[in-house]
Amino acid sequence: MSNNATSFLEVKDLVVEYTSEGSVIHAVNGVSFALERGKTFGLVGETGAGKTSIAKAILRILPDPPAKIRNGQILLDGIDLLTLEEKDMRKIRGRRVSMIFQDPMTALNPIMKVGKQIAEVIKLHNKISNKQAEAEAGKMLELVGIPAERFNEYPHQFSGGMKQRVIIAMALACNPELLLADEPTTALDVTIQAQVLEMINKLKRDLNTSMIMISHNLGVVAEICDDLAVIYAGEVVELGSKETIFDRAAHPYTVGLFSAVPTLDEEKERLVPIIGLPPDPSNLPAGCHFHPRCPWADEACERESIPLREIAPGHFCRCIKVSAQEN
Amino acid sequence: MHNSSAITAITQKNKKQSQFAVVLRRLSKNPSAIIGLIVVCLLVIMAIFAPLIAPYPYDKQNLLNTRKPPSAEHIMGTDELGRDIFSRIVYGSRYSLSIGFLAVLFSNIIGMTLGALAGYFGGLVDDIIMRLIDIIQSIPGILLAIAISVVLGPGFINTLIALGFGAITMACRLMRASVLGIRHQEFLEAAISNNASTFRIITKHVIPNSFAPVLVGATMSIGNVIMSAAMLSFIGLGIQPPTPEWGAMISGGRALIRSCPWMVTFPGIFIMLTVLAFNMLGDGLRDALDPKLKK
Amino acid sequence: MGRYILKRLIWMIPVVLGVTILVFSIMYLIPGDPAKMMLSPEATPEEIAAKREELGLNEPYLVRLGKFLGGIVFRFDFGDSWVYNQPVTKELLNRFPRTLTIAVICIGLQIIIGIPLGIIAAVNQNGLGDRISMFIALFGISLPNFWIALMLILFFSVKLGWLPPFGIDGFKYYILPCIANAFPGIATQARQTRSSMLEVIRSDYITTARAKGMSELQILLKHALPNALLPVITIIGNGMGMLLAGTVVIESIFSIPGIGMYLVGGINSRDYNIVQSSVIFLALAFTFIMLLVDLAYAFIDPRIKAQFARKHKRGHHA
Amino acid sequence: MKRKFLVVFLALSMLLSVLSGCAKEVEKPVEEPAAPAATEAPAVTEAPAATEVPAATEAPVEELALPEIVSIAIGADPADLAPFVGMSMGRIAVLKTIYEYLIETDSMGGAAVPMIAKSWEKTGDKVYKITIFDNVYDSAGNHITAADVAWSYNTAKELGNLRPLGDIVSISAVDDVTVNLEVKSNFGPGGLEKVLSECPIVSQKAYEASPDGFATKPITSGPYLLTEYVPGSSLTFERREDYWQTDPQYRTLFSQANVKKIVFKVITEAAQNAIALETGNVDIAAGVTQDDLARFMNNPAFTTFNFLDNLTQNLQFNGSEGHPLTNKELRQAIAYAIDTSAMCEAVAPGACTPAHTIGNPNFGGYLKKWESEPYYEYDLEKAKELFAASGHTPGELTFKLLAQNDARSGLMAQIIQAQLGELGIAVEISQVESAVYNQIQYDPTAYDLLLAMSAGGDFIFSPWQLVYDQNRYNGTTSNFFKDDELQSLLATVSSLEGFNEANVDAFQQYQKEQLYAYGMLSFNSIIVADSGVLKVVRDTRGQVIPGACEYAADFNK
Repeated sequence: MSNNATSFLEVKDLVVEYTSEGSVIHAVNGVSFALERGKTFGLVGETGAGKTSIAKAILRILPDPPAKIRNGQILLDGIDLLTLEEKDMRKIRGRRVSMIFQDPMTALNPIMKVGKQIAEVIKLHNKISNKQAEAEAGKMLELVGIPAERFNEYPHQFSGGMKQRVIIAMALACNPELLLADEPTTALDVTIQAQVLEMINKLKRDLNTSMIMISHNLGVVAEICDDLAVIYAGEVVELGSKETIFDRAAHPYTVGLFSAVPTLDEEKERLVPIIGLPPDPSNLPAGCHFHPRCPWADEACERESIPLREIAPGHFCRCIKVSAQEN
Repeated sequence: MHNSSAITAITQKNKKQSQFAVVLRRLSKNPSAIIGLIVVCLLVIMAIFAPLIAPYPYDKQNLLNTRKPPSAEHIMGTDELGRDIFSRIVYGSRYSLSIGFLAVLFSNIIGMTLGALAGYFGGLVDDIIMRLIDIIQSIPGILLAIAISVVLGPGFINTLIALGFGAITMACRLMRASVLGIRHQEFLEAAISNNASTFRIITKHVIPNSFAPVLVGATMSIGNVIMSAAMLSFIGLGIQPPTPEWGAMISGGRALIRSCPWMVTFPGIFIMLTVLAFNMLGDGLRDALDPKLKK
Repeated sequence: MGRYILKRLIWMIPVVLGVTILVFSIMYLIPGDPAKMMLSPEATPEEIAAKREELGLNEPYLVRLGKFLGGIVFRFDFGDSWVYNQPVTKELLNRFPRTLTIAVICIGLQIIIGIPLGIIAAVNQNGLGDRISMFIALFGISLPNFWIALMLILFFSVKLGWLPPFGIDGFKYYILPCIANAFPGIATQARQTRSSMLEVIRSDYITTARAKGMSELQILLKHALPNALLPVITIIGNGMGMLLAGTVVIESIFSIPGIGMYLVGGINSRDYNIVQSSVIFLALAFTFIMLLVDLAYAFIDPRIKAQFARKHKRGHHA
Repeated sequence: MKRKFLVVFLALSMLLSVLSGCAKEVEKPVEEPAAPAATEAPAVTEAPAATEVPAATEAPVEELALPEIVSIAIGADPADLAPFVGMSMGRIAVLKTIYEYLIETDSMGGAAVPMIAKSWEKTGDKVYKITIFDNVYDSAGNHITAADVAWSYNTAKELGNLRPLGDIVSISAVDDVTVNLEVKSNFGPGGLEKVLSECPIVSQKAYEASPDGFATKPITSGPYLLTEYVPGSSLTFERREDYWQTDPQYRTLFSQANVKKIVFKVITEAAQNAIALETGNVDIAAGVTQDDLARFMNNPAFTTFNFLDNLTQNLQFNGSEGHPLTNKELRQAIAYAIDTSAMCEAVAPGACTPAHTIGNPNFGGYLKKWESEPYYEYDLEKAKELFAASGHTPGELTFKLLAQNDARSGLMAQIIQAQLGELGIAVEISQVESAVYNQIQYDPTAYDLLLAMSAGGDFIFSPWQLVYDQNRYNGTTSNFFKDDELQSLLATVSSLEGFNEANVDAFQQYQKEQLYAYGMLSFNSIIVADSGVLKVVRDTRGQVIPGACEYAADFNK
């Protein structure tokens, strides 16, 4: 997959580190994946696995310091975003690549009218007057199902779901080619989650936008994504099409994730949680980072780092045990 | 969809017990806080062991050797009465530090109690207490201190009360704010539903849980109090001679600032060092205690 | 909003009343006899007694308090100064502009020096700029202002001869007092701006703005600063109150006849009306400034405005 | 040259008038006060010559030579400029420049010269007649008559702020220029002068027309007109060209008006005095701190004038019944233990003189010989002997020392504390604000030792009266001793008949032996001025009269 030259977005060997109080936190450790135009790619994993860091690394909006992109390439249409001048990068942010943030409650400037916040990004990337930008912003509001009259209201006057719509409107305002959706529904009520998700999906289809959907929620991923990667401790542990992963989950962590999720269609005796805690990212276990929690682990797993290997066409997995089973 | 809540539930377990350790660790990683802490410790040691450190008694006069610049015998020179300035500074740390500590302690005990009551009970109690605080706060602090110290007369305890009085408002407001912040949290409601007495709830639950901001505020205000004490001495109020309080030493020597600068400079440096140290420590504590400021 | 202002203005009444009673009681308790202070040291006990009678000092506490309050409420009369033999109100109005001038210039210095210093520090967090500006700020807080004042005089007036060392004959005369007095304020302002800025810079909406493709400068000016200014405004308000009174020392060093000197003189000569009235005046000014601060807050922050509206509604139900 | 001559002329003419006007009423003490004596002695013989100088030719020369402006620092705001209110630090500094009085006393113990009053005489028992000039006009053109004088005195007496006026029974105008004064008892030395020189004379009409009773804009007959008063900051005076006293023979020292414009500047921070001088903001300053003085003394751009203060810093013992300090040996032991010369050097090096009584050579009647007599010079051995004789043992006594909270009092208190420590007496210092000090210094439970400053009027018995006069303080001295012999000696020495060298010395010897109060030292007040100021003239309260000072021709040019 990584050598597909036609890829719209290609992330190669991305390494992100944070320095905190003297210790180095390995947030992203050599992640690679690719995304075709118009497709949706899912990044799945527990909180703190490094998914958001990947997305922010693509936009280059990681807080620096403490975060640093140590290595890797992020190719958008063949151009490496990581080597771009900041000035050129600014032209990409919000215009070609935009992002929907996890928490709509805090992602909006509390003392700025919502309409203005949308108009701001439009004005920034288009040579139009303020008035035109505001008219555009009104249209965007309508598009996400908010009456344009609420243009002059402030974020605190909106509910969580409405705020997320505003953020979506903002993200889509310049008709970006790539949308990074970072757990867009996590902070929302369950009833609203479906609506918002559906809306994102629809808009994305209508505007033919590529998307990276970040979620720890397998249900969400199942609904939207074409391909997905399972992230554990900053590494891709399994990667493949949605169907492959959902039907033939290979990595013990992926398997664990599935068994921790209650499903309506399958009667399971009980949920099996993954035992133990995610590893301390500043002090990752040697060998397979998952081995302390892995039911299959043996000495071999601790010995050396495990490469990501293609266990079936288009299905990659980072587990020495698995490679033996499959194929 | 309950997704991975099982995982996150486990991760929260250790959070509480290690909080203190976390604060200490963060503090130890902050160089300016450590410098502040070291200076404060040195000052405290100096105060405790003053008789061992000071080469002369602080009130030992030598009228034949007055206003001498620093020399080998008197490393910081002598004052108008021929007393050794270094010895006076060393002994002075006892008064300046204890005035700082005790005035802040006094104001914080009263302020925290009032703040806790106001925040916990709300309603009328809150209104009354906060109006009182408003009243005190609308009289500028130094004026209040001047007026009170005139009413009470000079002396250590009186000066302490005069200086502490104005600082009550800050402790009270901080306490009230943090009590309001935790009032509706589960552990409190659990305690209430367990029929614990109000006093017990306030002392066992409310105060310990709102301690952090008050502690930071208190550390910072020690410096301010020492400064205000100097200001009081400037006006001629405060501690009685021959007590070598630093502020009094400065204001006593300020007319000599040009001919005998050492008489003002050395106590000035020590006041500055002390205030600086407490502020640095306070800044560090604030950063360490504030979860939001986590890097 | 208008209702809120009205309500706040009404709230000022009990606070100022409380201040009045508090300061009146302090002066009642204060040792030292004004009658004795006014007469020569050789005055006989009879003369002193007559003077006390004339000043109304022999009346009971409540009667005196009542008369004082009555004078203020019904005639806006704070009484006469015994030392100046003048209505206190007149002298206060003469002096207030000087104290206010110093306070306002200090606030100005705080804003134009303290805030940028704080921003520089926050933007370069833990960098050299941060460390230098915060060290300056800490020093500013740690130096006694009378010491700074004397040093400034020695340097700028005596050594360089650029500025007058004391007096009130023009703008030039206010420069040194203002610098000396503004030092701690600038330092506080810089520190507050820094920490408030740091908090804001970490906010999600700043990341949002960044993701929009805005430049750092645009983000700073359009998003970070307005938000960071909210707590800074409170400091300005508080600082104003402090400055109004903190000029006591500065006024004394620079021989500026402002309210601070008037007040301390009043305390020393036991001129009760001066002390009471000056404190009430300062308290009024302070509460009024705090009201302005709250209104400015509401003006900038729609959430606070909404709260006012809600409070107002709740008031209706109650 | 001519100016100098003029001054001599004026001094002489004043003396002449003194001799003619009032010398007959006051019997001079045998011992002439030190300072005035020197100038007065030659005057008598040369007086006739001086009067021959024609005044008219002097006037235009004087006009040309006048310097434009002099600025002088004062330590406190005068606050209220009204004529009849009480004294304060700030007021005494400017009153003599603002107002005119019936007479003027140029120096302590010196005689008075006519100002508004042309002459005064005793016309009967306790009755005096005062004749004023008939051409006294204030700056608003009001004619000041005898009625205004009587009104001024009566108003001031009623207000009760000017202490000497308490001795007046009645004062009334007989005609336009004559006033009759009746007093409670015949005056002792300096008594009448005190009454006549204490009350400012203003026009009743002008006073009543003033909205604030002259508090901010007094209208007076003085040679200067107050043109601007910024409370707390400055007072500006301009020389009046229409000053009423046109006869140079009668123009007093204080009404010389040697400069066109006077600006008093309030300087509240002592250290600023030196800076104000150095930066040229003021030309004359009295409050220069001890430590700044050294620089001025060696600086040719400035002249320093050294005057002895009227105040005697003294230590008073609590003599209430049963108090340990009623023991004479103990008091003397304490006095011997205190090293006043060392105290002088420490507290105000070079500007301090140890005392030999309560009072100093400034006061009329002071005897130079006291300075060569022993007065408890520091002697620790003797102190210890006396202490043992008093029946006390070291460590047994703890005394509370009450003092005011100024810096010098603090230093003196600490020295006393340390030195009595040598004797085995523990001292607790209690420094209080002056308001509190004034309140509690007459409370026998407030102190054991009192650090006091005593001044008083013109003659040496005046500071004594302030401490010892048992008629003033409910039958005891101000520090609670009861001593009839002391009182009778004091009564003798302060009477017109009894004020002579023998009686003065008798009192001194008695008080020295009893030592109810121990005179420790007097400070010098050092006035620093621009070197263009040739002579500084002060009133009896030690305040500089800028209009009377002499200036070089190129002063401030």
